[in-house]
Amino acid sequence: MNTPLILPDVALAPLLPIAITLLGAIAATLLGFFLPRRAITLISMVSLVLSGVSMVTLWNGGLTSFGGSLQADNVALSIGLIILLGSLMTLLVTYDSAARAKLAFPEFDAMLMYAVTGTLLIAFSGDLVTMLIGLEVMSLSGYVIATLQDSRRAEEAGMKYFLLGAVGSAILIYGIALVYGATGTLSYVGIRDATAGLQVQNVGLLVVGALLLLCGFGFKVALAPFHQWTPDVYGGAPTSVGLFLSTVVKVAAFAGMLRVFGGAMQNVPAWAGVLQVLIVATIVVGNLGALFQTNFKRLMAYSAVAHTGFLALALLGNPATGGPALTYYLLVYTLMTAGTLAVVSALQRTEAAFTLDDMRGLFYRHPAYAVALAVCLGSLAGLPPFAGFMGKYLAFQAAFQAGYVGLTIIAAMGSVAALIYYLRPAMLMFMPDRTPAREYPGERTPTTAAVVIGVVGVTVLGILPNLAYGLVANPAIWTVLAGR
Amino acid sequence: MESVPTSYYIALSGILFALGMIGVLTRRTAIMVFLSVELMLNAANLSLVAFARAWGDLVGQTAVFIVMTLAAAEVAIGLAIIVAIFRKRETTNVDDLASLKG
Amino acid sequence: MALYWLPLLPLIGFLLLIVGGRWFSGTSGGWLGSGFIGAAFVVALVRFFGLSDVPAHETLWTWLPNMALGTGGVSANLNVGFYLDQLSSVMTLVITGVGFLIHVYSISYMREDARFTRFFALLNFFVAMMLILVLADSYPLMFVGWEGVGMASYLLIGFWFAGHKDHNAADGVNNSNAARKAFIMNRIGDLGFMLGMFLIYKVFGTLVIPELAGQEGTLAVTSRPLIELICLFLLVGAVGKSGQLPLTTWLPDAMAGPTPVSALIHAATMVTAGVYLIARSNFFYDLAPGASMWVAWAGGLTALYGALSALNQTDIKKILAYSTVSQLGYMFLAVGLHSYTAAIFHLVTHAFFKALLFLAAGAVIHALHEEQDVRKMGGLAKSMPFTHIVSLIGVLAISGIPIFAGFFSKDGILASAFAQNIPLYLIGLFVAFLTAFYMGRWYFLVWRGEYRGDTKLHPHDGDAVLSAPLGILAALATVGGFLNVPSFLGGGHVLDNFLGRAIPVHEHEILASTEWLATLIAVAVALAGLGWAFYEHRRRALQVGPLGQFSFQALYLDRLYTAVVGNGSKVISRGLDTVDNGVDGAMNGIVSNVGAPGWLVTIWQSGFVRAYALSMLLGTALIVGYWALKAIGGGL
Amino acid sequence: MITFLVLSLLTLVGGIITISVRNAVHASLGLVGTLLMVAGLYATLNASFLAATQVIVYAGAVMVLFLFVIMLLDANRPVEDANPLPFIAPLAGVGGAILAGAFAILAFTYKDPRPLAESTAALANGAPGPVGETLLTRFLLPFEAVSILLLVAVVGSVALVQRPAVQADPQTQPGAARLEGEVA
Repeated sequence: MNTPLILPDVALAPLLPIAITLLGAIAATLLGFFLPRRAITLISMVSLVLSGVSMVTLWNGGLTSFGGSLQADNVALSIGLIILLGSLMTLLVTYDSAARAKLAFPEFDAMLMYAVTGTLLIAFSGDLVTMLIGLEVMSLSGYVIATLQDSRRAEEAGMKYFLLGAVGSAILIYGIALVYGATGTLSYVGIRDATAGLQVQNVGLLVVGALLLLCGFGFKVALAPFHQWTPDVYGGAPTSVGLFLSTVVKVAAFAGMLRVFGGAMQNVPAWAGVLQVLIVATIVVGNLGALFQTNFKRLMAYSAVAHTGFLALALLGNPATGGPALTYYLLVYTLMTAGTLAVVSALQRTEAAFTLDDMRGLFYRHPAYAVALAVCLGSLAGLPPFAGFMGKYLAFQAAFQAGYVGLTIIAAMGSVAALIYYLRPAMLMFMPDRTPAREYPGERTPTTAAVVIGVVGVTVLGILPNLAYGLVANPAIWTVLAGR
Repeated sequence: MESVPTSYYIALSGILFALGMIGVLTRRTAIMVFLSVELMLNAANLSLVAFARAWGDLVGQTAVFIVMTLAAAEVAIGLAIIVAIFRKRETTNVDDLASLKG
Repeated sequence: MALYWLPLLPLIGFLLLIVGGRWFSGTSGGWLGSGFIGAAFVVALVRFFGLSDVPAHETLWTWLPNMALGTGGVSANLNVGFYLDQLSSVMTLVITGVGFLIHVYSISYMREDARFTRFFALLNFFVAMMLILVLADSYPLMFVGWEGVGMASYLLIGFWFAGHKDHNAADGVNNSNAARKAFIMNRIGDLGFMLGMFLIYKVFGTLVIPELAGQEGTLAVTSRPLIELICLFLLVGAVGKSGQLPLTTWLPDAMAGPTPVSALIHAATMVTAGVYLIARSNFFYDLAPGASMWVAWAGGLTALYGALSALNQTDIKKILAYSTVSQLGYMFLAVGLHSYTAAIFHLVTHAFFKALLFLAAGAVIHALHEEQDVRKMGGLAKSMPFTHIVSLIGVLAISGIPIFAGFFSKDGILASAFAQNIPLYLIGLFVAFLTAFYMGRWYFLVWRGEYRGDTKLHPHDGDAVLSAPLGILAALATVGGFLNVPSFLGGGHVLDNFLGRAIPVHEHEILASTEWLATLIAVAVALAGLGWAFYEHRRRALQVGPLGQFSFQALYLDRLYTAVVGNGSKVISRGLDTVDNGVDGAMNGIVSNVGAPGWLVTIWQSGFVRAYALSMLLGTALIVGYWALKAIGGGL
Repeated sequence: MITFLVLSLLTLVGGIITISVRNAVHASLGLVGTLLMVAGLYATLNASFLAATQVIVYAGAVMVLFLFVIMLLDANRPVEDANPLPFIAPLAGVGGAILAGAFAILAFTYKDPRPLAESTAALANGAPGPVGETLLTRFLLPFEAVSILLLVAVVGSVALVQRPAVQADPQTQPGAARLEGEVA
């Protein structure tokens, strides 16, 4: 019994991006006792930037560590950078809006940073257990930040999020258990190798495991019928939290789906067919729900649901085309959603936020914000030349090329219907209105910075998509989704 | 001692999982909903252990440790949320939380 | 001058006017906007005269990833690039030229409007997008322009969304409804365009038009059904944009916009984009006889539909709108029969005379203080002599009376139909007859007879800014036909030969005597139509035209859509209606609108967390249960 | 086999008690029973260390926490208000039955990948030593990452229960932080 313990290859370099954000989170936790909140936010931003720098240095390194549990390949790095961008925009927004949202204490920043750590762990994961832990770190922090505001709305939102999230996690874990039973391994590579041939022994179990994983992930990314928490949580939680949940958390959950379904389970039958059904339901429900919203935050929540459908479309494609399409779309989605919600956060007086009526004549009161919002909405609606068009185009094309013609047509029709509810607020803003300004009047420069990032990003990436897409377009990146 | 086939354990865990699910839907206080979730998690653990025996591989058992820790963390956060809400509303009835809708 | 100046100049104008709207007082914004278009016209002229047999192809920057063919057939990145050959050159001239005239006209026409500068910003935006559309070297870039003009059209149709000076609020709602209808019908077409693009890329691996055209080898061996399918998808796109059957109903409604908009977008340029798309894709359509037949028949039937609907309209612009539908049908008929040059020729002359007619109608509407009902006009020839003369020229041109532009272009289309497809020829001939009649009716009701309207008004010709464009367009509508005089009339097919360097010209072997006969028949038919109108005018029976209600309701097509499409989705349309109203402030109406499927979503979203859990768990149970059933059945 | 049957029967009974008994304390005691029986099942599956952990950590610590909160919030009173969602119970029954049936069917399609006797031997009875070794080799990263999770749980629950005071920012307007719909 005295054989020495043979530790796996522990390399710290690929761990660095996660470690830096974790350090930032711990710093926020501890320094919170001594420093004012804004200083903590600044420290968090710095650690995000440092983490981003470390990711850039790892680019094309293809490092792995911990026996393949951790993969710092280009997929992880590109999605990690998107996550950092979304988090940075969130922090910029909270920098000045947190006080108004009654969230101005260091614990909020700390939880946010923990959540970022969890999301990165998902993106970098090389096996199901690591992914699961990342997902839980992200979800638990998410439950906390959704509830943290001292208001009935936020508490209701947090409670719903937590209860449903716990059920979603349980489904996911059960799926992991079944997949383990069918393949005898938990690492992506092992699962892929075990399912590569035709001689898988317990196909039924494998398929159901995959489907349960799909349901669990479906909850995290808000695919119908697992989407119902989204409007309540995004709408009930403070706007900056809604921003974080609808961008960073969704990106991370998609990263997990990409790893699991695009990489490990690429050859498993049936999940693609089910995902197809879920996508149709999601697009229909998201768009129909958004049509009837008068509260802008809820409208954005339904819009996020609809976009989940479009995003998931890219998952159906062959990873060589679907992967880059998904990554590009996630980046664009993050920029435009964060930009839109940053405008809301800058202008709202209360967290119950903005009704569409409040937007009437916005152009005459805040021309710059109105134009920025119009750009973001146009991009969300998929109008060229903004990047949202390109993202949808690439996703549709990936699905079309993989042979999902009918689905692509339905999705394209959904995007047509979506125009109605995106253009409605956009039009309202430019209508003359003589009522006095009722937007928040105070200082909000950092939030404006986030808006600028979103608008500039959406415009530049729409005209020059290769700035981002060119980095990930190489198909070789996407053949090693599961590792090796 | 003759060994019980893995199938039996899986079937048991499946039924336990379904029971948990029913509990989530029919229990009306947040704590009880959450207890039902614990039932579901235990079902998953049970099947993991059963599969670990089937493969003769300790990975399954070790994963159960992780899941247990995870469940414990979830309990801590979940109960904190429940307590926080109770302080303001004096109720843990989940049906009372229905002001956000539509 | 680099090609990018063409769209860039109007785009700069748009940005200046939209951002700095407050700096431009009076009509200065209008002059500025017109100046940018004029400059673009100069660029177009310079490039026109600089054209050689080798098309100009200028790439700007890398755009879409992996969507073009590089060397050796590997996929390369698609560039943003502009492509100028004879076809696009003619289009740029029409767009900037006619666009410039209409801009100038609008300076006078829109002078009273509170949002004068905004109007010119949007017009400039439209021209920029239209130029991108025709200059694009690839389908995706063309699609960008395609969407852009749709957007501009949407904004301009609904320009008076909130009620115009002497319009009431209900008109504002109608205007926004018309705008939305146009946009949504266009988007249905866009769907076809997108699917066409996907399919092209899937089959050929590139979306660059010159590269596709150059792939004769690949094109020839590609299976016919695929090419037919591509062509049909593109046809859906073209049909939506050009208001052809069955997506035609938005175009007449689009007349809710200001008259210059109708002239520029819904007569001269944007609606012809579908014709342009098919002409541009001639290398596909030449290989797809089936799809081409569809195009031709869609065109022929639309021509007939438009003409029949125009017979009994009472709105001065609606008559012209249905006439536009009908004339676009002619162009589709021609491109469907592979007579691309004839179609483009008609496109050009139609741009001249239809813009002229719309602008003249605008002058009348202006003079009569927003009166649009032809039954309340009449006898205006005396009080508005100049406008009367140019209108007469327009009517003669569209009716196909010799020496005027429409005669030559319509004759070309009829000749190619005669050579290839007799039923379509007969339809075309009949439509020519109807055209002459309804335009005659329009003319007599507005200009001749007794004035029947409000006697307190004293209509008179517009000022010089309003009249100058009319005069220029009238001159063009008169002599424009000589661009392309057919050989049997001693002409040299100038335009055909010019365009022939870019797009194929399919010669038809018709005896000169036969051609003479066909021409004479066409002229006779046109004269008969005008004569019939004159006869009815003398009988004072014109106010209610033939076919009565059937024609007035546009063959009940709108009703049919409401009934057929609507019955299935009445709820949806009711929902959309409510949303429409929402734009105009009736947000609360939504709350009362229970029953639409969108409300099912909101009812489903009951707020109870256990209900949400129920959907999750039932979803899971259904998915898992289904697969368990399959497992029992041995399906796995 | 008999051990299994008895244990599984008791497990299910405990589960049913958990989801059906009106009194919350009784229900959680039902869950404790289930957890103990599951621990027994672990033991029959050669997972001795796990069985012990289940008893100590899960049935012990976690459930005590639950009971404590139930007592604290006085949550063992049954809910008396009218059920606003009467349709849920039957639907839940249907869904649960489908799921249970599906899993049961699938379970009996399971074919062991290797002979049970052989694989049982490879488990080394799930003793602490081998389990710990797995944890520190193949599960090193998850093992480390779980610490983040626990940290989140600690910080998060403290922050939730003891809501930190909102720090005033220099620019914040006094009235602006008021939230709509707030009852003091």
